[in-house]
Amino acid sequence: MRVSRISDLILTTLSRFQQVDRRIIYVLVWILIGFPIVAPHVGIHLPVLPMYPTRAARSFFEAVESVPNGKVILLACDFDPGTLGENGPQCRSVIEHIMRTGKKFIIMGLDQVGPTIAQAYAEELAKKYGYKYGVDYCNFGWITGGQMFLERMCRDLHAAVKQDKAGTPLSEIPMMKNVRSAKDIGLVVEFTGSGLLPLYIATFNAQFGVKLAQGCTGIIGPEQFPYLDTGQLSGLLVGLKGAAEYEEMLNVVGGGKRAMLPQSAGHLLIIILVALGNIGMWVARRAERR
Amino acid sequence: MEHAQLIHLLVIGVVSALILYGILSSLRGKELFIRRLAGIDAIEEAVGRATEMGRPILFSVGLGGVEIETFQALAIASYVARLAARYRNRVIIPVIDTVIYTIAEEALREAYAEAGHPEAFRPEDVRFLSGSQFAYASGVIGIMNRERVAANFFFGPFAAESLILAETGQSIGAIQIAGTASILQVPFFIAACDYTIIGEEFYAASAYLSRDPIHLGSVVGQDYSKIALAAFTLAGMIVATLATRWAELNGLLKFLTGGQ
Amino acid sequence: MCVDVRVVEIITYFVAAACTLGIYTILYRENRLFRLFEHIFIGVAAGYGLAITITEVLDPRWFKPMVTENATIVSACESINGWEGASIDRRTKKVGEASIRWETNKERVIRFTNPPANWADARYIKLWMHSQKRTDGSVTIRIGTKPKYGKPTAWLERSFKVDFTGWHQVTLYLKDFSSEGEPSKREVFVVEFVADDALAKSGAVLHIDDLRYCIGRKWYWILALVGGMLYYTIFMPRFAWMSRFIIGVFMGLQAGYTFKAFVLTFYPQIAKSLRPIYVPGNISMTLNNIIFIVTLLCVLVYFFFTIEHKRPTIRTTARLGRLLLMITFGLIFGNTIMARFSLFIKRLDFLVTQFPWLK
Amino acid sequence: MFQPVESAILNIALMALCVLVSVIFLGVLHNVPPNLRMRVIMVVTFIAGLYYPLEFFIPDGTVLTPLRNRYLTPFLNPIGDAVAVMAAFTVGIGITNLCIVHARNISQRREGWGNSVVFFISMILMFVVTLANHYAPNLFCKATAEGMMTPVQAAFSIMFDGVYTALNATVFSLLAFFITSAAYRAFRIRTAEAALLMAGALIVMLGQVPVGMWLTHWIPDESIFRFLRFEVLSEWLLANINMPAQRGILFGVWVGALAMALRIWLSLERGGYFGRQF
Repeated sequence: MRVSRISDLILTTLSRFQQVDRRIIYVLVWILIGFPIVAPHVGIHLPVLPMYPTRAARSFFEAVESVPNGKVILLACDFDPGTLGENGPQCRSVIEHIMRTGKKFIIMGLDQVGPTIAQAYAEELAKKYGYKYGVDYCNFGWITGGQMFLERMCRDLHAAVKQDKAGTPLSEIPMMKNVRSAKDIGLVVEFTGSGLLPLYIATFNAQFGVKLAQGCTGIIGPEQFPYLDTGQLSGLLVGLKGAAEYEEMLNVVGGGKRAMLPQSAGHLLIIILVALGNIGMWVARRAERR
Repeated sequence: MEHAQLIHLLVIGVVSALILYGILSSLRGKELFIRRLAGIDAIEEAVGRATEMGRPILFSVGLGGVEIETFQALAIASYVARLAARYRNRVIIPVIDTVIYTIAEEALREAYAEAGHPEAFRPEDVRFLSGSQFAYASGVIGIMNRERVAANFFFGPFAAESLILAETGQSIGAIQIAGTASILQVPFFIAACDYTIIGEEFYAASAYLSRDPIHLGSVVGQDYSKIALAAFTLAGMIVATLATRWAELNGLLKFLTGGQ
Repeated sequence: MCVDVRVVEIITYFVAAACTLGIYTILYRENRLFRLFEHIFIGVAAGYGLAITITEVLDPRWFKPMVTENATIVSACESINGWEGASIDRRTKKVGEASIRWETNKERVIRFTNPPANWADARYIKLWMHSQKRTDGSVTIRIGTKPKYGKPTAWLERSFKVDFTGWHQVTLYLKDFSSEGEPSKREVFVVEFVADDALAKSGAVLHIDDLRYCIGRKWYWILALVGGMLYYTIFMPRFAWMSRFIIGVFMGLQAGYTFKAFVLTFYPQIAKSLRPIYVPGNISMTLNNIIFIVTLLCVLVYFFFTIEHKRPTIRTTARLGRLLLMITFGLIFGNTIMARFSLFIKRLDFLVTQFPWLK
Repeated sequence: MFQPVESAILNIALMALCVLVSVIFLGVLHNVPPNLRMRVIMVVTFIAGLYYPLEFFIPDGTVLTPLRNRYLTPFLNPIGDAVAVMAAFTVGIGITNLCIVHARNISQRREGWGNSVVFFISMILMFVVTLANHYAPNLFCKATAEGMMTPVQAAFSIMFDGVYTALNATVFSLLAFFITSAAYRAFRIRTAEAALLMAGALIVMLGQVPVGMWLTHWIPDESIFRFLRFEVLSEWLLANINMPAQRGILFGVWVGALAMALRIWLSLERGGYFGRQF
């Protein structure tokens, strides 16, 4: 008698899980994601989780490594503050990698904010690797004009981009002396949260045969896999995880790897909620059948 | 690729010709069949339910700017508006693009007039909310809550705001139907809406709704085109397979792929 | 009057924090606070949208080309950089802080070696020239363009008389220039000023300032205003057809562009689907490619509208297509979660790490 | 014919002439029978639709090549600009609509009219501040020492970073909550379809976070069971199921878009807005 009452109690409790109030879920999201973020600031130390790089990320890494020394890498930072959380760490670790290999690079962006942020990363890392603005890297800033402009850039970089972000004419930037068109660009790396890749594919890749690699947000990741498959993309970092993988290959701890803990907590929350929801549904159904 | 290759011209020529052939044969009075599309059948039901409850309908064309997908979405909006106008129910169309605002206004006014109730049209029901994606989203969820809409339609190109709209609609208990060619947003609509029209179904929807011979013929032509494209792909795969054995075929393969 | 950046940062932080928390109240339920911030958001977005339409589109791409001469500065003559044979003079000047001084009796030729390369759109050159005395001599401007395929440098040249005193603005139309060789206006690399014998003999000292080439005022851009205004006729039923006129143009362009986009965006997807079904010696790739084509075909069959899903082969294939689509949507869903959490993490991160007294 | 001019006066004269000619043209068109007007619009739509295909599709190396190069390709940029400018003029329509709605709220003292006042204040403030920041950032004082800002820059920073960006990012971040509740509700094993939706999502989720990778990291990377590791499995699924499935959808979507484009181009579209007699 008592046993059945207890089991009834358990069953009704379980069946309630099929309709958890939205607000309870929201509170759980707050707590589980909030805690790992606040904790380091109040002196609680949490572990860094290990990462396992995927093939797409490894080929990205190799694409950067294999750029010939005479050519430059073009970093197209087409992201805005909205996707900074994902594109930022990717961009930072790629810049660190480029600096480690001693290659030259150019920052630009089809968005206003991206190049500014990338420049901040570059300046910060430049101290560590002894990079000098104008000699080892430069920043074209915000590029407007879309595909037509990119096409012009491929043909004649100096005619399309007259000056860098600070207003210095390209002719006065030492590293630009040998960089005149798409021929002198060994790799274009795009960081974005929107579907701008076709612009680069239609210009740099399709018309001028420049390799492309992309760091994209998780949401547009699956849309980019076809390009990876077709070889239009030579490497792909997807979302924060991509950044974490890159950091793992570079052996540094950055924004990507640090975010893995709240991310894991959030993902686990969903998995547990889904499991509970299903259990609740089964239990309720069985109760109905009886 | 600055300009098209011959193969592109051929493929686009064949596809266009097949579509036009479909339209022509339909205009000549050929009987055409379109299979049932579940989500579209539900449109009428949703409009009916909103009317029963005496609450308005919201039709979002998403981030639609001046592009083909938005025109298609507006064609469906017209249909929904005509249904609603018959019962003098309101359809609220919040838009993000000013050019589309003008077209949507016209379309809605037209729909009410066609349904014989031009007086039921309220110009302020077509609302330009903002040109900014998330300001638009916050505006739409505001409208959903304040106007207590009973049915939501999301048709057109969508991006991240899809789930913001659909979850809010879900939480206020509205019946929701979505249709988009933005593949990445389909899963969220599936999760939060009652019916979701996927990919090309969205383009076939107006034919299904209007039964207009041109649209029906167009859908038939689209099917022919897809068969042609699938056959082309299969043939190309066979060529690619044979090319692994006979290298002479690589030239043909290169022609087929447009030199890529 | 100026403000400390630190103070601005603190204010910005608290304003941003208020906005953030205000919006999050919607998670509990719709309420007055959310409504307030919703209206602020729509207002701010409208104001910003209007402002950047003016600053980013209408002003630079419409108004300026229409009313200004669309000049490109060849040399502002503010520094000696790029000039050969001349010196800088900070006392005699017309525009800015300095001009280029040219003693014609000492140097017959001066040149500027750092001009913008692309003069394709240029229609005329403008420059200010100063001469202390009237002379019989003349100056020849020579625009040098890069040699191609081993040919010698090609030139565009034109001379004008120095028969003025004081500052004088010289305007020279490029169509009046005579050419030597085959000059390419896209690859200009030097601009030369050559004094003839009479000028050199007269010993005149010339000053050059603000050398620029211009396209001219593009009056026809006013048509864009006419076109844009046609949209507004939508509010006047009698003239509403005019809006259809302009919308018709837009729709036509867009429809035409779809053909181009089909090739640029979609065709590569077909092209790269042409993979070998059997890859000799690579079982996993063969398998992947077979799965690839099967999935593709199943999904395609699902989207056939004119075939009723009755025949078992069609029904099974279409059903399989639908199931594969569902897996795909699940994959996309799962793949998106991380990005969405990142957004919230970033917001929290902002609230925590940017807190002014914690930084 | 369309040559830029040097003289400012000639410029204004030609602009006036342009307006005059357009007005006459529209006036004439206004007075022809609606039927003919519709024909004219159809023809205009058709001609506008010809531009991109002709520019793009006329193949290289034919008799037509010089035609393409000299007459069509150079117009790519100007046409893009013209479209952008004309669309930019419509911004006023949107703002007018917003203002009418909110002014009506205020004048009729409708519920929540205070919010409409807030709308006007924030719109005007943002508009003025953004313009000022662009055209006259040093309005009240010149940018001076390091660590100082002019009042205009300060106001813009507060309005842009403090309000606009913050609101944008926050509304976007609501998705973190909504995606959790949507997953919880949608991933129920009711049907095979829902089960597959859930399975796909769970595998990818586990493949993304270290926790999931840790669950299967004991499977050796070199063994034939490698594909059972979550990250490998999700990568494989994304590349080999997701990709062709998406491509399959794309086939239909693009054919559908092309069909719609054809119908609009040839003015075959009917119903609602499109089929109206005017």
